[in-house]
Amino acid sequence: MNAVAIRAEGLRKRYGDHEVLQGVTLDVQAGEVVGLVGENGAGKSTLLELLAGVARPDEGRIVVRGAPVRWRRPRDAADAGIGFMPQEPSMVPGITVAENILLGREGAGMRFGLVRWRAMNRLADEALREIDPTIAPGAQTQSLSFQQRRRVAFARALAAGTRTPEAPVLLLDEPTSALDPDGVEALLRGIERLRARASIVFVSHRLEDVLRVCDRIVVMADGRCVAERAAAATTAQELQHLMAGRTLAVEMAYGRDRSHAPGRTCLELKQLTRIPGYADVDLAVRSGEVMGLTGATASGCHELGRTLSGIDAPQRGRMSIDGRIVVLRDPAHAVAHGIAYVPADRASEGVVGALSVAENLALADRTGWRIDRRRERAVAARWIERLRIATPSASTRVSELSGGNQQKVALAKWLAGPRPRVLVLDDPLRALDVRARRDVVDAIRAAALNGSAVLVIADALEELAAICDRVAVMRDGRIREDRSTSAATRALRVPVERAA
Amino acid sequence: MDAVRSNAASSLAPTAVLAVLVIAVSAFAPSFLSAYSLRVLAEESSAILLLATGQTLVVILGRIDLSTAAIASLVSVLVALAVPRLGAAAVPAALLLATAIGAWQGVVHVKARVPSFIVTLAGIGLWSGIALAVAKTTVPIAGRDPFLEWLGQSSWGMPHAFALALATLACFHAAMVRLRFGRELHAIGLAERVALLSGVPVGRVVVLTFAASGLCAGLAGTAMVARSGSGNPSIADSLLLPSIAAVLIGGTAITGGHGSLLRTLLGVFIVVVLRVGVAIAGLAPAFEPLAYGLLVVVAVAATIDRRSIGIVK
Amino acid sequence: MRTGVAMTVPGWMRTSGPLLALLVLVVGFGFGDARFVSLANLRTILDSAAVPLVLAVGMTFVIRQGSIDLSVEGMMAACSLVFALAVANDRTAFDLGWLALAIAAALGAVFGLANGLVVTRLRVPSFMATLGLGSVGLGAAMLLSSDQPPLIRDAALRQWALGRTIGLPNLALAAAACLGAGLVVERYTRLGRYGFAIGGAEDVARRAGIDVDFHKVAVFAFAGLTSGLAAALESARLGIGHVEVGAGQMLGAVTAVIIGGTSLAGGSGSVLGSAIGVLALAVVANGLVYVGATPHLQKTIEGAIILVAALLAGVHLHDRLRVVK
Amino acid sequence: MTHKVAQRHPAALGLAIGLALAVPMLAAHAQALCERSQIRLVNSMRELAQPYHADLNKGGRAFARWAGLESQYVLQLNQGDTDKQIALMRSILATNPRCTIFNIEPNADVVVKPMVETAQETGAWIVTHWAHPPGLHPFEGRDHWVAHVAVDSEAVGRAVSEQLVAAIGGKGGIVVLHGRLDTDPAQKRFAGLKAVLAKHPGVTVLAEQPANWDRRAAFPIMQAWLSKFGAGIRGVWAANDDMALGALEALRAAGLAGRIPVVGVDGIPEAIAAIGRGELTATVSSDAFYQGSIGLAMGVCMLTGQVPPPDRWTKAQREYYLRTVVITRENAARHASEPAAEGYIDEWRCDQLWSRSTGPAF
Repeated sequence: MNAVAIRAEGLRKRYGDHEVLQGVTLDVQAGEVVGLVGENGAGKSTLLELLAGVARPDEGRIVVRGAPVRWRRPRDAADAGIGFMPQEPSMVPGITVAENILLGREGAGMRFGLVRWRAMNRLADEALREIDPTIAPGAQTQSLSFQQRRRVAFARALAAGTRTPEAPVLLLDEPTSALDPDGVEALLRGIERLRARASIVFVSHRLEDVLRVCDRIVVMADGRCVAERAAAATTAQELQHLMAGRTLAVEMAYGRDRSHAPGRTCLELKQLTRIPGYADVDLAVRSGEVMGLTGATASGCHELGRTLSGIDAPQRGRMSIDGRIVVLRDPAHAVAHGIAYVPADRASEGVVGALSVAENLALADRTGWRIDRRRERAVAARWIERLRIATPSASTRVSELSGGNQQKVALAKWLAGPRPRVLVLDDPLRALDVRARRDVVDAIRAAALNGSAVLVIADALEELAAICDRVAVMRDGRIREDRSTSAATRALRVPVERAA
Repeated sequence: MDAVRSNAASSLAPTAVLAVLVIAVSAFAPSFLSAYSLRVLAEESSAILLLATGQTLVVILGRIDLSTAAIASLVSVLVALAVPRLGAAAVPAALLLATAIGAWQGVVHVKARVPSFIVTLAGIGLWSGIALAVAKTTVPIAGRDPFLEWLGQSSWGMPHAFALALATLACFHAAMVRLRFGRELHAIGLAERVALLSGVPVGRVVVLTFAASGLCAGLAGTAMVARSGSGNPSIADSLLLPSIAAVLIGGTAITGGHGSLLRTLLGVFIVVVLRVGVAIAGLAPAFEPLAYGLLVVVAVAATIDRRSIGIVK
Repeated sequence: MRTGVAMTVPGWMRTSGPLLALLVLVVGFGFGDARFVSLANLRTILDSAAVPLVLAVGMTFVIRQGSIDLSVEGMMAACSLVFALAVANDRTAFDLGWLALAIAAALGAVFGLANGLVVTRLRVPSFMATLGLGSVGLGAAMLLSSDQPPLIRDAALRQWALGRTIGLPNLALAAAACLGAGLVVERYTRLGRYGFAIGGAEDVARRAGIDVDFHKVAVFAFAGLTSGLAAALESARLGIGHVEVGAGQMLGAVTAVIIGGTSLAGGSGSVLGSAIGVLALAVVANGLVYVGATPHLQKTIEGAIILVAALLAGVHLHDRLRVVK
Repeated sequence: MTHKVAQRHPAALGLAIGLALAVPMLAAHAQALCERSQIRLVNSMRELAQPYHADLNKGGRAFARWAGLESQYVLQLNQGDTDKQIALMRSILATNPRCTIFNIEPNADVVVKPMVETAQETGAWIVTHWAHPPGLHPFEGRDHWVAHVAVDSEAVGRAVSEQLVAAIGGKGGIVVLHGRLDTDPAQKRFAGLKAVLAKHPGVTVLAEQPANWDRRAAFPIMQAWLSKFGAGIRGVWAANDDMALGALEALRAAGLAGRIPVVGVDGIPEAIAAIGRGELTATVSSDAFYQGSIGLAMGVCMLTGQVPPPDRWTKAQREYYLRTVVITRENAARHASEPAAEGYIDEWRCDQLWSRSTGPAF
């Protein structure tokens, strides 16, 4: 069977004066898994949105199983058996998992506007079983972890795909970003299980994942498809080269300033405990040092991060900064103590979308009553340049920037102000392309060189290896290993994967 | 100031609506544009403008303050009662109290995590209740207070109360665009979590804002005392909805974040013209509420800044 | 916790706050005057809670989808007049009896429909849309009432409205039925479920292909229907079609809904919670009369109690990142 | 302000003084201040939904028709919005103030001072009803405040209270429904009740609650009282008819309608009907129809010079109490019918303007 499941023909899409897609043509055979890679802003997400009926193409057409189609709304695509998993979290908190999975296309789950809970849960469960049987269809969505929600989103895409007798088409936008190792594993296995029965377009920055599950890999750049390789016949290096136009291994980013010597202990945790979350955590980060913290689901490292940021109070133990014990009342109090926190969910916690870049950068600066616009502009200009933030101007709304650049703003906000004593970053490299990744890593190292104690929380050990002097691994809310990265990269891969 | 300022400055729609209204009314009643009528409008605007000024800050913050009118009434009573005893100190004292009341509501809202709607709703009961308890009924000002007398007069056809209102609005507007406070206000209204995690002392800003609202309400109450020469436990009650309407008709989003005091100024004029204009235009009084209601809807439909308000709730 | 959503509580907990508030109030007043907890008085409370409850049911859906309905009083005024003029009365020749009830409800629904259309088509925030249309309703009512409010002469209707069956006030039973309907709509209909989605994450709902505007309009219409019904019941019990039949009812309904645990931001809450909120407010009003609070301090006390009730209702929620507006 | 008028109408002043010296009042002809065609009659009140206000309007319009000025009759409704009542008055005065006469039913007594001041500065004329803030009087140099037609709310309160006391045989417990507590009538009417109770120690107040003049608010309160005091309630005192009728419906629900005496104030048709049926005991009417017209009548008489300007009137003519009538089962029938202009023509005549005065109100 190698009929074309879905085909994009010369698709063009323009937002404002920026043409995001400049005539993209792409075939996906039935039962084929196509990887779609490219830097941020290459147009991958836009392409998927057009195929999924979220947006309409300005030019070009879409052909599904031989028949040209014109989606009026996402529903149409779904009805044609095309499942879409958007990059940004897309769950409604107040309703059940089953409702989220079937939202807007309940099929047998609703008759004559009446809900049939049993049928609804059964349908949802069919999809969930493929992805994560541990999630109950009847559970309230807001009670799920971020990881679980991503899986529910995948299940939602699958549920849509399996509505028609034909083989489903699944469009997955960054499904593995921000997932912990076994989350990724589960998802990739899901894809492999579906391989025979479905056609899948798989967008990801994690080249190793792409290489693993895809049959064919298409490289996009600047709104065009620039290259195409059989997965078997290419390597991560080649793909990166094709994407960025040159080789740059992340390792280079830190190789340079490995030499410097960290100073005195700055952040120190003793027996810190918050159940549920983590227990008896002892941790010491010296100023000038970059400490990595990793672990699988429920390892508690994200919870620890949120405690450091003053969001949740610990139940036991103490935290001290530069030897002075601190008890944080709230995030503002934490900032007052010189703790800067870059959250993982940048959209709803990292940046104010409706404010300009300059305003966002000034947000964390607590010096002075007045607003000094000239100074703000200068600062903004400096950091836009230093972090290579791609923005038309300093007065552009952050919401108009790509995800990677928003992340840069969320980080620069802290670097622009007075030097934070402790810099806590939760998953700072999530869904960043190689170049953005390097810029952010540089910035983090720079902060350390500046004398900040940096704590980086991430799920992928590889990412940490790129940044950190030391890495601690958490499991079941406790610190298990704590050693220098060079050792960590070799020795820790095992425990992390055992972790779940 | 970039993003926020840019959509604050775009007050074109409200201006147009106001113009249309004025022209329409004066077409029916040419005398509507006489110096006298304009002064009447200014006088009528003073109290509403003061209430709306405080309300705007609160609404930009994403909250709402239902207690403003009640506080104004309370202040009117207190001033009337206090003038004989405290003399010139009466007004400052009352204003101080009003500010404190506003701040207190803010504290309860922040510390106890009770929605501002409820806190200030309870405020209506508390403050007008206290006003009733201390005053029983209308309290004429026994004794003289130069400030109140000044406030009741007008020079060069400009009622002093209105001048006071304008000055107040100007001050707060300056604060909104010049001080970090203003920036933080918008940030909280737009994305409270981000503001919080960026170290913005959200609690403090909220309390300050409600205090400001209380102060404005106090000024409104003072203006009303000066006008009617006596305080009354329900003197300002009828101004609550018009003042909120003014804020929203100006184009400030009830969902918070977007808006400005300049817009509110226009909103107030629109509301006032609607209030009296419909009558002046000589419409049969029985039809007034009908016309008022429809015009309000039309006005908002015309003025609302859809660019900045993504989801209409 | 990762995405910083509010600490979640099991279903039964979500109504526990309001329940706690209600209990505290009942016990408190009970100590104030033992007769307060007498069967006779509980009956009285139910009776006085009937009309607010009908309103609160509709208001819950409106607030849950993130909107608000300030037109309640205006709609009730108009519906009350139409109802009174449609049953046997001293102004017109009509004598439609029970049919008038349906007419009033229908008129309310039409009003709600108008609200919804203004919000969705003209994209006017519900706060202003309903404020304006409420005033329209009030105006219409005044015209209908002209210079003599119509007195209801339909004896059977009056008897029913003032009477009891199995010891319970008929109005309370009607309200209970309304509550039941509300629960079914909330739990078992597309309208009810999509309400959560629209209020919780409207953009997601849209992307999921839900006809958001349609459901918003439908909810406003439903709320209007409850307003019409409430107006009819209130008029039937008072025996007159009156412009001020809804005075103060809107604020009461909204307060009840919020105390009942529905967030003004939308996406949460339950009709059941609102019902508890209504009862709490009814208990306050009745209790103050019972303990004979000094008239001059009454408003103050009422305000204070509303505050306390809200405090108790929110007692189980604690998360520094939870945004309360 | 006298001198002002003097400057404008020296003749009027001279003539008026002459008259004043000769006969203090009863108008021989003073100088007309306005062309009849210029005169504008403004009736300012709350709204028309309440029968009481409706009658105010009917009376005013009936007078205007009788005086041949109906085309110059203006109705201003403020929907209970204090601020708006003032704004409406001011806004109309951009033109022809000196020939405009306002008949004001104050939304709250606080509006009186600003409205009077408006009249003073624009030269318009104003007659106020009910009550004004203490320490404010027309005759203190406020020449354009033609008159204040007060209602002696305390006497009214006493009158109904006596009816109630009599109906319950001078002993037993009663419950009290207050109006909006911050208003003068609410306070004074209750004062009247207390005065009466002082004379009848047998009667005790079981409970009192404000119901804001509103029948809807009165209903549940009455219910609560019934469940609390049961048979202990011998009578119901309400500060106005609307609340009395609300209480009556609560009684009806308990099957007690007509069995427990209820009194109210205002004399609205519905209440009078209920009195006729024996369900209400008594009410007191200040005759809205008359109140809505008398102020305009005064204005016309004065502006047309059939009566000299107010500054020539006696204090007792500037501020006096209006006669009220107690309506009980005996005379209910007589007041049941719609008031008709014919019945009032005699009292509108310029020499009869004060025919309902019961004496000075200061």
